[in-house]
Amino acid sequence: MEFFALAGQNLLSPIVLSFVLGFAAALARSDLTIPEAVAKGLSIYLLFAIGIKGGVGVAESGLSPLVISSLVAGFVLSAAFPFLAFALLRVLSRLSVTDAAAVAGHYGSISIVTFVAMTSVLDGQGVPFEGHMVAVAAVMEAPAILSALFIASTRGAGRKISGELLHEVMLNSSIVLLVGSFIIGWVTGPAGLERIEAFVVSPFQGVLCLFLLDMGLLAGRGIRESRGTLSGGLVIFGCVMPLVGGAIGLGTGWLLGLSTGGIALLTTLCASASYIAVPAAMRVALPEANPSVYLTLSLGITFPFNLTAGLAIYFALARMIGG
Amino acid sequence: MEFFALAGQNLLSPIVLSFVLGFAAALARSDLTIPEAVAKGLSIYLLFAIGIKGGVGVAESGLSPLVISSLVAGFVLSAAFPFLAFALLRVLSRLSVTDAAAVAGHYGSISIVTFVAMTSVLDGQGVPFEGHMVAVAAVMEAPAILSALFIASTRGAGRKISGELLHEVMLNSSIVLLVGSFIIGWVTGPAGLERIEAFVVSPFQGVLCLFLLDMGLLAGRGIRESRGTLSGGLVIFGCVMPLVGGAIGLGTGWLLGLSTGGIALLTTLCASASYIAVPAAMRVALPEANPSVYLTLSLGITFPFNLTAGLAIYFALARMIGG
Amino acid sequence: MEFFALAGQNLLSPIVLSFVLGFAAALARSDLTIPEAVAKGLSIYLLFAIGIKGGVGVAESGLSPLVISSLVAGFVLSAAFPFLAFALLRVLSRLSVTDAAAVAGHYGSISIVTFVAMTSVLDGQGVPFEGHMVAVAAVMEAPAILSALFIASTRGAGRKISGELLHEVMLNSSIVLLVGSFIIGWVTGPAGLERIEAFVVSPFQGVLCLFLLDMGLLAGRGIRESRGTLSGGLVIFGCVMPLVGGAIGLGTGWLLGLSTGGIALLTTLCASASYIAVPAAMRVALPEANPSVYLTLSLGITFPFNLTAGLAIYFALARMIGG
Amino acid sequence: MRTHAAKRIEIIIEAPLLRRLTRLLDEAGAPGYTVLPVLAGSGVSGPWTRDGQVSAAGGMCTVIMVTTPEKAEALMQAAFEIVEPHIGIVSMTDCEVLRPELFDRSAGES
Amino acid sequence: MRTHAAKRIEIIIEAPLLRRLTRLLDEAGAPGYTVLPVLAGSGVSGPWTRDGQVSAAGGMCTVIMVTTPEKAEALMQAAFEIVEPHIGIVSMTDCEVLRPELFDRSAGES
Amino acid sequence: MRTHAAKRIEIIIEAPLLRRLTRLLDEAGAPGYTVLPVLAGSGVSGPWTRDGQVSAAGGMCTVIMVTTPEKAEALMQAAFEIVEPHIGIVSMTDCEVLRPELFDRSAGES
Ligand SMILES: Nc1ncnc2c1ncn2[C@@H]1O[C@H](COP(=O)(O)O)[C@@H](O)[C@H]1O
Ligand SMILES: Nc1ncnc2c1ncn2[C@@H]1O[C@H](COP(=O)(O)O)[C@@H](O)[C@H]1O
Ligand SMILES: Nc1ncnc2c1ncn2[C@@H]1O[C@H](COP(=O)(O)O)[C@@H](O)[C@H]1O
Ligand code: NA
Ligand code: NA
Ligand code: NA
Repeated sequence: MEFFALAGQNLLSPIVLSFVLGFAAALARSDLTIPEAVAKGLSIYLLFAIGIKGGVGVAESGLSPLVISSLVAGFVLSAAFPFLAFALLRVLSRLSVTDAAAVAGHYGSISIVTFVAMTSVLDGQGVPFEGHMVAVAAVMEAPAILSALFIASTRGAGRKISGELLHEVMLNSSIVLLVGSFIIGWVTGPAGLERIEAFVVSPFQGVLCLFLLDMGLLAGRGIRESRGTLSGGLVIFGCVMPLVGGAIGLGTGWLLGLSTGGIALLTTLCASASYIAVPAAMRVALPEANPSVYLTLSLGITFPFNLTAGLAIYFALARMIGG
Repeated sequence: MEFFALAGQNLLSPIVLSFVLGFAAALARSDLTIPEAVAKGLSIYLLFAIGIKGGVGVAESGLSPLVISSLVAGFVLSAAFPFLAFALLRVLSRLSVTDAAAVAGHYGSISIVTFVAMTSVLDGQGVPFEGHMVAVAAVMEAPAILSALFIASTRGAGRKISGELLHEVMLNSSIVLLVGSFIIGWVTGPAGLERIEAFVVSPFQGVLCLFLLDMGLLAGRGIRESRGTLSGGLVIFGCVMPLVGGAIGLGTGWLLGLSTGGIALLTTLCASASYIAVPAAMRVALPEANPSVYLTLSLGITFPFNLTAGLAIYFALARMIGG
Repeated sequence: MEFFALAGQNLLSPIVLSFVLGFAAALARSDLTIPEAVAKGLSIYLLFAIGIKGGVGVAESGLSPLVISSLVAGFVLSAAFPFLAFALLRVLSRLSVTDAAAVAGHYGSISIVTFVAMTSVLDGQGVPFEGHMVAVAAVMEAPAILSALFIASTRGAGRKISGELLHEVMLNSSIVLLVGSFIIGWVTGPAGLERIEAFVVSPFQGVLCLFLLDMGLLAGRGIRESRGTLSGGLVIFGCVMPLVGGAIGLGTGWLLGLSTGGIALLTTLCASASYIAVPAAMRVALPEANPSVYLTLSLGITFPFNLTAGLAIYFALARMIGG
Repeated sequence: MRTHAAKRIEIIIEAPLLRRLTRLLDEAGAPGYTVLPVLAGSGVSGPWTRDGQVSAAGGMCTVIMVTTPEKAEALMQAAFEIVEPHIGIVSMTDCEVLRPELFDRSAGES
Repeated sequence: MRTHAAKRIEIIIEAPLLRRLTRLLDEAGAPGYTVLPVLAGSGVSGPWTRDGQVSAAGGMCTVIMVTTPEKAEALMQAAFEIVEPHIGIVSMTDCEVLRPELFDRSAGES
Repeated sequence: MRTHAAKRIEIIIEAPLLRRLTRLLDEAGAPGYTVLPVLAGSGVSGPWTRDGQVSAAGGMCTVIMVTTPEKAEALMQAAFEIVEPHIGIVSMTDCEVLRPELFDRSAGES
């Protein structure tokens, strides 16, 4: 009962509706677009703001062993998921090894905007969460990429992982911005936040709406242009993998002893798939893999699934399990 | 008396002064410019915010027959004005049929930023207005284009209206964004607005200032570069047509039974001329028409006229007639 | 004692830390970048907001002889500093006449973001300052350029100063925007500010953080790419010249009878070096000068020096002398 | 390294017409094309710049297409059809390419 | 479809000099030109990129001009005058165009 | 005004590979190059556009390099190495330049 109320409430939030607007506009072939520079600007804002808030959270609550264990767990999950996703893909689809490895890498890594959308659900419900989950998000970005390349190389695909690639992957802009602003928030604490609150906190939800409008446009365009790229099996994968990953995240969060909010966030991270950092890395390291497959799957199937249905499910489960 | 106080107050508002600054900077050949992506971002913000606020307004006041009658009236006015404007142009200028038809299309359609500037005047005066006027604005964007093409084609100019063009015109980005965010506002209502108020409401006036700075730069550049494009008759048209259109809008608003604020907004819509959607459509559908004529007239003459003098006139008249 | 507390506090402010984040990211070769259009948008926002606030300050306090004397002093200092800087450069470095003249022009002019950072320190300490200091900043932008070209031409370098160049220099975008928004603020006064406060005041500190992140990226990139461009002598110049200029500004501010905040700001203006307007002018007027020298020195050495150490020093001195 | 003769076609066209042009190029069997943004320009209709523009009306874009000499004619024809009533510049240059097979196919594998 | 021989001139120039260049080109009878934005580059003076830049100083732009063979010489000369003391690359390519009449006029109908 | 024969190489390449390409060009003795942004495109892998994109993955960029005929071969080779396993278009055109000495040097004065 309550679950459906929550799901409905989420579906009718400005955030989800903005996504739907973008999605519909793209499907209808409207010429509505957000300029690339503006989209990047919005994304930088969101990463910066969420990083600061996370860091301030840690400054307030202090460091605890939970921080370390969460980071380690995030790292391990991100590194392990691609193997699971790869196995699932071999069952559900006829993708080549290279394509499957590339897709698997996306699902091990995370989508920060899905994470941010969950923080927005939590804020809306008045459920607090651990600030250090932002750092966990950052830690989960990269390991999956290496696992994916490992999978490909053990099967004769892909090039060897150069130092240059490692460097690019580990210092990619989202990681640097998230970790950097997290540290800034941590160092400056609530006093620092107070001075920039009117920028990083108050308008956050609204900026997120515009960003989700853009995401909707991208997702809709992806779906529209790739008719035929995705088999039924892949579409199923795009909805099942988040649930599987989410379930594992849920269990891990509970084992770690995270709060309800923290469990919901870890579940979301595990359920989400990258569409920024990992595709760029795959273009470089697995050029034979077909970008339409992994981009359409991550952005056109999994992201909308998580946003419209997943968030409510993960939150409801986290509340059940987390008390 | 009171009118002059109001007009002076409007002239010295940050909004109008920002426009004047841009205008002066362009005339003085300063290298001040707003990057294209930023200008588009500001415009997306304004459309999104005004749409949301309009929708929330309707959510609060409920649907009434007035909504339907206003939408119908807007549609009819937008479709009818080009014929009037064309006739006026034939009298006042020596434009070719094609050029006159293209210009006429601009004056049937609307300028959303002029509309927004009027909402800002109304807010400043504490005068409420019907939220659905935003939907009326959206409805008035496109019909004029079709009328203009009809005028051109009955006189042997222009190509026939393809389905592709119709699609482009009806789903152009401003219409989609206005209508979409209007629906979002309507669905989420005041509760939804509350969460994004710090983004869509509080900074609105300030963002409008920057956008008007940009409009001033464009208008000033247009005037500077088109010496000789506009005859005296055209300049007169650019100031008279808003007054004629505005008068018709005023009467219609009164007949419809709109509030004072609503009348002022309908008057403004009728008085304003498009400079975004219509020019793009004319480039495609009436390539023989001279863009400098319609762009300079709409952006360089009518927009500044409305902003500096028109708004005060329309508001004063609306208050007289509307009670 | 108190000085070190202040210096530490400044170093650990979100603003300085954002700069450090950008600097570190660039040195570590992360791919983090702010799009050009966004950087320009942020810069336009900062200039507009600081201009408005300055103008409102003057509207509140009224015009006084101090305004005139400050403007004159700013003009004279900006015109005089290049001679001082040139002499110092001839002692400390082996730069060619042209290079030295170009660098000298940068140090006579000002860095508006350093100025803004100082206003942020003052706000943080609750120290008021004269609104007209914004106008002084605008006045100090251009004269140094002419002095630098004069120095070069008296020594056989550089082309003659064309009317076109003069026009470009005096109506460059920062000057126009600063002066224009200053006038807007002055005309509209506190009542005008109230309507746009949520845009120009509240988020200001946060926007400044993002802009400083960008500055850090640029500074770090400059340092990374110009290994070997800067001799030890030049690096010393980049730290000593601000102190010399600052000392002169400090004395002048005291002689003028500025408040503590005003003295701190004049000191900062004198200590800072241009990296926007002057480099562009030098590219045109002194093409033989090496851009890496003046850009790296101003952006990579002096700006970080002022931000991390200078601001605290200048403020402490201003408080000592200003009471 | 062996190179092969090919043609580079460059079309400067009004931004609002881009979709129509690329559709026609696709239909005429274009192997692919790349669209570059344009910042400013000048011609008989006077100077213009994208700075601060919101409307697509005031701007051009540039389409670059590398193709085989055989296909070039048909593609020039297609470009001409769109550009003709409008302003726009079409030019073709001889060039050399490394992998001619890339240009010997229709877009979309059709 | 008959094509006509023409010249394509491409000038890569420092952004702060653009206005001066286009003025000179106009004076030299350029039929029109198109300015493309530039993202990054490298040369003897080292690498640069526009990312995050506010100042026009750190950047180039590209001017493309299609013209008749007769006019090309004068336009190259004009470009050279501006570019000479500065950094900047001027290159000219043979090309074919469809409507030669477009290039056989001065800008601004002067 | 005397002009000199040169080559203009144009490489359309995936944005995430740009750094690798320019490094290789530098190593192969490129005298310099200029990177232009790309807005959109289409090819066998379908259409794409930069609009609204945050990731570098969905986009290309264009590298322009003017060089001496002697160096052109080595630079084409270098470009080929990077582009080969990826999508990307390399084309070379004859052109004329004014100051040949500009192209007869390695970047970075090395
Ligand atoms: N000869 C030319 N070379 C390059 N671009 C041109 C040329 N002529 C026109 N253009 C471009 O096409 C646009 C429209 O040209 P026009 O119709 O002559 O005003 C100009 O603003 C330029 O961007
Ligand atoms: N050979 C070249 N080909 C293309 N662009 C070049 C070339 N040389 C220089 N450039 C461009 O011109 C700028 C300045 O060149 P330089 O003066 O050699 O540093 C470079 O950053 C490039 O953008
Ligand atoms: N023949 C071509 N001419 C110009 N650009 C091309 C061509 N073929 C491909 N491209 C560009 O390279 C990208 C990838 O091409 P493809 O691998 O064929 O999908 C396209 O999206 C275009 O931007
Ligand atoms: Na995941
Ligand atoms: Na109208
Ligand atoms: Na200074």
